[in-house]
Amino acid sequence: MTEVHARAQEHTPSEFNRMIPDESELTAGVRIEPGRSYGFFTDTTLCIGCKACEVACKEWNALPADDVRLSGMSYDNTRRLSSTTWRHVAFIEKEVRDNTQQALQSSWLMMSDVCKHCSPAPCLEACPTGAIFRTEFDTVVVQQDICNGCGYCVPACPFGVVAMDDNDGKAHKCTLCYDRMKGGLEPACAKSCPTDSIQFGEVEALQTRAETRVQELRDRGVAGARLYGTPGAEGATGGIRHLNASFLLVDRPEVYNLPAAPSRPAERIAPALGSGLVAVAGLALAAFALLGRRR
Amino acid sequence: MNAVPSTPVANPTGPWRGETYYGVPPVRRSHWNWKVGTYIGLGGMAGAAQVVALLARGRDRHGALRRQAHWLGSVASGIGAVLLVVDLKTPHRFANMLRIVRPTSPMSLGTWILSGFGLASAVGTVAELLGARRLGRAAQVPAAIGGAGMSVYTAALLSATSTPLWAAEPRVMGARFGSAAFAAGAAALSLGARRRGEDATADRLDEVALLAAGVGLVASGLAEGRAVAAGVRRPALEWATSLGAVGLAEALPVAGYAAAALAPGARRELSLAASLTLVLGNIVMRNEIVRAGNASADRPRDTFRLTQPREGRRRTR
Amino acid sequence: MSRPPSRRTMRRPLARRIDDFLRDWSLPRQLAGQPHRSDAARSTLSEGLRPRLEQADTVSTTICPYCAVGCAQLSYVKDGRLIHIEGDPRSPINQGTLCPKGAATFSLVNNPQRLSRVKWRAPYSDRWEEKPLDWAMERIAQLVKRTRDETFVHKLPNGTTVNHTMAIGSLGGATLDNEENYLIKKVFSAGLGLVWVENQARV
Amino acid sequence: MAQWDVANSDCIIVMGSNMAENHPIAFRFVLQAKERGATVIHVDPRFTRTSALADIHAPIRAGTDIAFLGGIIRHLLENDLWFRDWALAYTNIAEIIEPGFQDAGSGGGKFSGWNDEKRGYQFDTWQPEGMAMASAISEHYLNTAENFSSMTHKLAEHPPPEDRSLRHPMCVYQILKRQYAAYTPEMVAKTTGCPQETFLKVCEALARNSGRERTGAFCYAVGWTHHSTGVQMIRAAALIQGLLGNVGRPGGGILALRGHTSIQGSTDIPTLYNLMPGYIPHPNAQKPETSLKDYLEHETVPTGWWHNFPKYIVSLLKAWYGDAATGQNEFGFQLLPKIMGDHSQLPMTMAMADGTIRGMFMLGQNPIIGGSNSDTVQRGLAKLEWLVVRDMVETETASFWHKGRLVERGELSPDKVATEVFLMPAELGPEKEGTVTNTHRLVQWHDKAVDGPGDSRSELWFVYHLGRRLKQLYAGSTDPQDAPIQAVTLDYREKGARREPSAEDVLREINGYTWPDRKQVAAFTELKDDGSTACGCWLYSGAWPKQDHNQARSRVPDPPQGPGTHLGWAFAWPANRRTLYNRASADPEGKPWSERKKLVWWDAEKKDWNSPDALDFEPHKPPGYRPDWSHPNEGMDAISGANPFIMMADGKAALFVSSGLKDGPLPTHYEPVESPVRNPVHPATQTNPGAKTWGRPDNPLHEVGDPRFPHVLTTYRLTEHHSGGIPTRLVPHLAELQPEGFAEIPPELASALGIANLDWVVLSTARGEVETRALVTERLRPFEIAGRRIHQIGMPWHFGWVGYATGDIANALTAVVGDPNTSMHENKALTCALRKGRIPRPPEAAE
Repeated sequence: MTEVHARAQEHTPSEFNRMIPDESELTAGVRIEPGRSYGFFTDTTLCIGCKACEVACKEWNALPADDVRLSGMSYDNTRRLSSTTWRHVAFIEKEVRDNTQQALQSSWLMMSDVCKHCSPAPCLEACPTGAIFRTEFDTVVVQQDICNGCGYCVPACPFGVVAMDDNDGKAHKCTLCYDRMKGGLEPACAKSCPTDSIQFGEVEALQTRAETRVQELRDRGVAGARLYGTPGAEGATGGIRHLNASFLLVDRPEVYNLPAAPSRPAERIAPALGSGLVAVAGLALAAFALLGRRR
Repeated sequence: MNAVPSTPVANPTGPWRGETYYGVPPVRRSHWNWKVGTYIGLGGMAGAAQVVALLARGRDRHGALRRQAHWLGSVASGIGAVLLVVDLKTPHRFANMLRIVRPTSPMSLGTWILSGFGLASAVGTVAELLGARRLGRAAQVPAAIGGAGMSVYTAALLSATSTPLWAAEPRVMGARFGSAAFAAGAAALSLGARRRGEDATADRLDEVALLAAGVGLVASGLAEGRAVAAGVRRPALEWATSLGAVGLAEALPVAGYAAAALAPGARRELSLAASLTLVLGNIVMRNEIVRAGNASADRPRDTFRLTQPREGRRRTR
Repeated sequence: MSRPPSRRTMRRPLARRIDDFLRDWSLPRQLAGQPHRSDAARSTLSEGLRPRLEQADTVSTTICPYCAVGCAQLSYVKDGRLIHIEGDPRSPINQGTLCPKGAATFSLVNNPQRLSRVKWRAPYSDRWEEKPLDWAMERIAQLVKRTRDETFVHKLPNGTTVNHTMAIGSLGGATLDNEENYLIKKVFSAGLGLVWVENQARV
Repeated sequence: MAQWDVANSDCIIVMGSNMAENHPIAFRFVLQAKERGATVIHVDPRFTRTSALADIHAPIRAGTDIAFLGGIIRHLLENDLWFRDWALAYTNIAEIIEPGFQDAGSGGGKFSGWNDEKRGYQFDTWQPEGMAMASAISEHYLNTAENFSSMTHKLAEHPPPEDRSLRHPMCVYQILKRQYAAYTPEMVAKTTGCPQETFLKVCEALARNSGRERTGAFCYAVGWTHHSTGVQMIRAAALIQGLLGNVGRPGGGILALRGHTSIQGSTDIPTLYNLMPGYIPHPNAQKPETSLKDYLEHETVPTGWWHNFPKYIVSLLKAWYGDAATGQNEFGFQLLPKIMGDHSQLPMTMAMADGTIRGMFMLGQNPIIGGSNSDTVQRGLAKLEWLVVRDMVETETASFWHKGRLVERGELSPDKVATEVFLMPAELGPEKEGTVTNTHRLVQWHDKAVDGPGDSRSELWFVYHLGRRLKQLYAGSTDPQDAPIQAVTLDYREKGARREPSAEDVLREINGYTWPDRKQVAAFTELKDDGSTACGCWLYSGAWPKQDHNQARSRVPDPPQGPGTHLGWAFAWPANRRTLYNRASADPEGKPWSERKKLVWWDAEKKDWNSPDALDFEPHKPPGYRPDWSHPNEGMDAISGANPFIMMADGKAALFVSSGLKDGPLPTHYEPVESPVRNPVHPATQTNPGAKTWGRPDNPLHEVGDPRFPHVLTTYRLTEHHSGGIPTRLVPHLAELQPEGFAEIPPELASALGIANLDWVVLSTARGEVETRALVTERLRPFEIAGRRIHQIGMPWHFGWVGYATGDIANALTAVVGDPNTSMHENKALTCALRKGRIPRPPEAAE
């Protein structure tokens, strides 16, 4: 949102007695309604690496600080997403070329990484207890009253997002602020992002906005501009139709620690079971031949 | 992480040339350890034992094999279930495993298979104890069906993840787990038969075990080879442990059975040794597969090699 | 979503646990045709989930205490306790956004490390002692008066009226409100004659 | 200019600031401008996240900003790229200066009028020919000829002489060409280390985006003010914007990005030694101002808005002393304390170290971290008799006696420190109500959400109740020296059990009201000089215009369709004007220079000015009004309808500043006090002649090119931490983002010294040594200056020993060195040494 929303005129006193209803309309221009699919589009060319998203997420979800140690990885002391870190800003320093760089994020790339809320979601498909489920907003949430810490979602995730917390024995990841969305509030990170690099909205609208934005950037000479996670782009491969949290990158996905062509693990069930049963059946036939006769 | 490799400059539009994000793994390893590895080994063996026992019904007039298979099924399921519950990070919610049937989750399917197999074996065991022969024989069919499931679902369990080593070749993984379980099942029954002096049956079981272990050996070789082709690069030490485990679980027993067949004099001792090696080796190999898989998840380049766009390399559909 | 519950071994009675299990059991819902990915899997916690801001009884507009950009914030209070601070979507400066420091204002204000008692250290002592607020105010007033009386210069030797004391100084504060700075200059300078009155404007 | 107005700029030069990292929300508007096609330029010694988002990054050696800006001025003049119509009409470019004037270029680096033993300039040769130009907050009386003030009265008789053809050798235009002749692109490259083609690209981008149809903006912060030539750096940008007509117009101007939430407020209503509220000069014992009459005589500028000065000082005295301020006792003028000279924080550090100061209040400030020469600050604190620290935790400043560098080194220990220390809990923003003034003069009220924990109280409570107790202690005194404390008024209502004084009453007093019936005045135009009005700060008049209307608490933003000046959102001083000098957005006839950059225009039928912004001009004064110079004209009568700069004595923007600045009428490049190289532009004058350097044993300075300290050191802030660090190092979610102190070291220097990423290193200067971790990065690159390869090292200065994120104190390296006009320190450019390893701990301390 670049200018103040018209509905701001309905709340002009300095102090009032309850939160602004459907505040997401003021902060993201989107009214949140169950039954529609919502997600993020992160335009890394607008990211200034300020980590407001990391802090806003931890403040809203009361996540503990962890690993207070200098990493030496440029300004990224957070290192990666974890059970207590659901937003992570990556910093990549490339050699500083001549003094006039290509516009937009040259020589120092920044990107706010988050759970991709994939469609379909490998973690959800792996979860044996139904703790991970698809919400009425088409987001993917780990229900803390069901999860028994089996940990199968952790190796299943193609992006290494969901993680087990050893303190409380459950899996945790970004919930796209499931509780906030129920109250008509924009997710905390997207609302806090100063430059609207993290944009919240309906997935289709975000995808069209992403397509126009990447084209506009290429016309302006940002050669490396590419989408990640929108239908047909890198990241939406191998059975994963699209990522509800998609990205616009200006370099190869691996530089941001993202796999170029991830695949949906559930597609490997049939081949494994199939060939396994064939092997067992074959051996069974042989065994029957050997064991069937009396002496 | 002191001397952190600085990210080599990537050409935005060019192919991937080994860039990583300061060496941070892009996927996460599972927390599984010996508990899950042992469960897979035991479950596969017990499952296959029920199948073999059913196949051997013709010669199993007194039902000794049947009783042994039922006992194996019940004990293995019991121990397996305990191992899995203890492995949970929130064990007191173990019952939630039976909260839902999720067709896309091998673990969900596996839980129901384990329950069914365990139940059938338990009914069989009780029937045997009470002498209800007809019930014991009837229980063998569901137990065998469950057993087949037990011996292969764990292949899907590992394949349906993003861990490079496990996800490299699902079909080969399936064949490897199926044959390894079958060999272990046959070997276990052979041990029982030998102990009961039923040498003829034991010989036939040895032949089944030899065949299965042979197929398993081929499958293991194929699996390791295909994993390298897919991009999994392991340091030397890890190579040693992986091949060692395969040797113990399959190569050695194959040699043992072959020697037993060729040297009638020492047949009993060689067969017992081969079967015992196979049974224990099977569990060791499963643990090694779990460990090596977790290690591959920590190597970013393994994942990135595996996830290059299709035209970059040949992959299953 | 409240703080992830710390590990609590559930020793609730068996009946309660069975009851909970059955209430959240997905199988019957699956048999009734609900998809396993969404409706069948939804738990009671998810069903009743609401954002805590809905319980706030007063929402006041505050200004971020950190830098001079002047982002407006909404402070949510329930039963006299601060429960959350977030960006104010009405402000033409930040439109609901906040930088990392602004977004952490709640953890600044609700910081367990914050002092709540006056501490006092006697000369040459090696430790703090807790003192009542009233005692400290009286003692500071006495010290100010004594130092001022001993060092006040009414007129310079050349007769110029200067009315100041060079022996007392005050630093602060660019982080303070205009009303506070106004009183500091009024009482300390115009009242007591301090000239060493400065703040972070030059730092 | 308002921050949201930056979105209307066509070219934004961020210089002397790392805006994306230290003012992220302000940078939001830079990116909005960029998306609408603006060119964003970042000129900075380091490649930062601002540079990453900019179109052009021009790397310069720390401290050489004036060389760069001087080069731009020369480029604009040589290629005639400046906005001639605007500058001729609205600036003093055509004014003719005294023939005796000599610019620094031809004077070997010094202007005419330099007086060696006084170490200062005489301003007489800088004046317009035949008269004297008084400046607004004039400190020009300190060293000028006796008849100076009488010469200023000529301003009311006739405007300064000018030659609009710009051919006269002593007109400002010709002086500018001579002064900046040396600042060729080659000299800029030689001095700053910035490649020539990058510098020329910046010049072209700025010139191309200025003029009638397009405007450019400068954004700066302490990257400019933390220098011994800081004021002149800002002056250089003002000069450029004056030449290009980028003042008072949408998207044009200079945005100062200030550090603290109300640092602008703490200079408007100042807790500063040299100012009283509303930029009224604090009476100075060294000036001939023994009476209110003398003071008014000297300080009142004959022409321009400042002519109303007496109404503001008398109203202020009335607000301070109430009934004790009457016509008979010069409204209490004699009660005011007089300053003796420079009492800023730098000399205050020395006064503490010398034991002059016996008692100190620290009201939310942490000088051990923020003050230069931190060890000397810590020694000074140990010399105090008593110290009152009011903060949220035991800060470094409160724990100096038993923690910190000197205690670790054994130089200080509790048994050796006689200071009686009070550590009192203080309330934070959301726990008290009141106003804070943001970086573009927006006075915003904040509500009190909750009470502070336990005995936490606001500074309002503390000063009010301390003042009340002292008034009681002095109640009976008949000694005349106690008259001030007896006279000062504290009649504010008390609220609640904690007896919190009403901030609303204080703001009403600041806004001003009639006396004695206390009816709020609507604007400073209603203030009188006869004692019938009282006003705490004339600039803030209008914040509380009516009895029950607190404009600072108004929360009505403009709707999306505009106009985008948001007059309903809080109060902006003066008189809610959002863009200062917005009259300049119209040409002398009152027509907008262009439709695209329209803001203010004359409506002939209505006979009044029209604008979506509050007009910063005299209402109803037609553009055609010209003063009738057949008779003297005082105050606003002397300001024509085509003089937008109503605060200046001649109503014009000052490209050439005749008085008011101690180090020259024009910006001149001087090397920082500690520099690795000689001054390439003016070899005869190495540093700013007027720079304040306290040469003392506890404040040693490095010689030029001192081999022991070969590298350039610059200090700066991080996004996740704030200034003194306490309010962020204690917040877990911020501490984990930047958990330890570090120094950024270029790879070439690091490999030369065998330093790997994250190794421990020691930085040292003559003031002290600090140990920290190395962050090896290519974003700091070496410069080829005068044939030598100069390396730059960067170190954030927030860290200390309190909180979750700790580190050594960068300010232990810096020196007490000050800008001549503002005494601002030079922590942005000094020299230092670097070595691998750690500082050896004394044996018994290393457990």
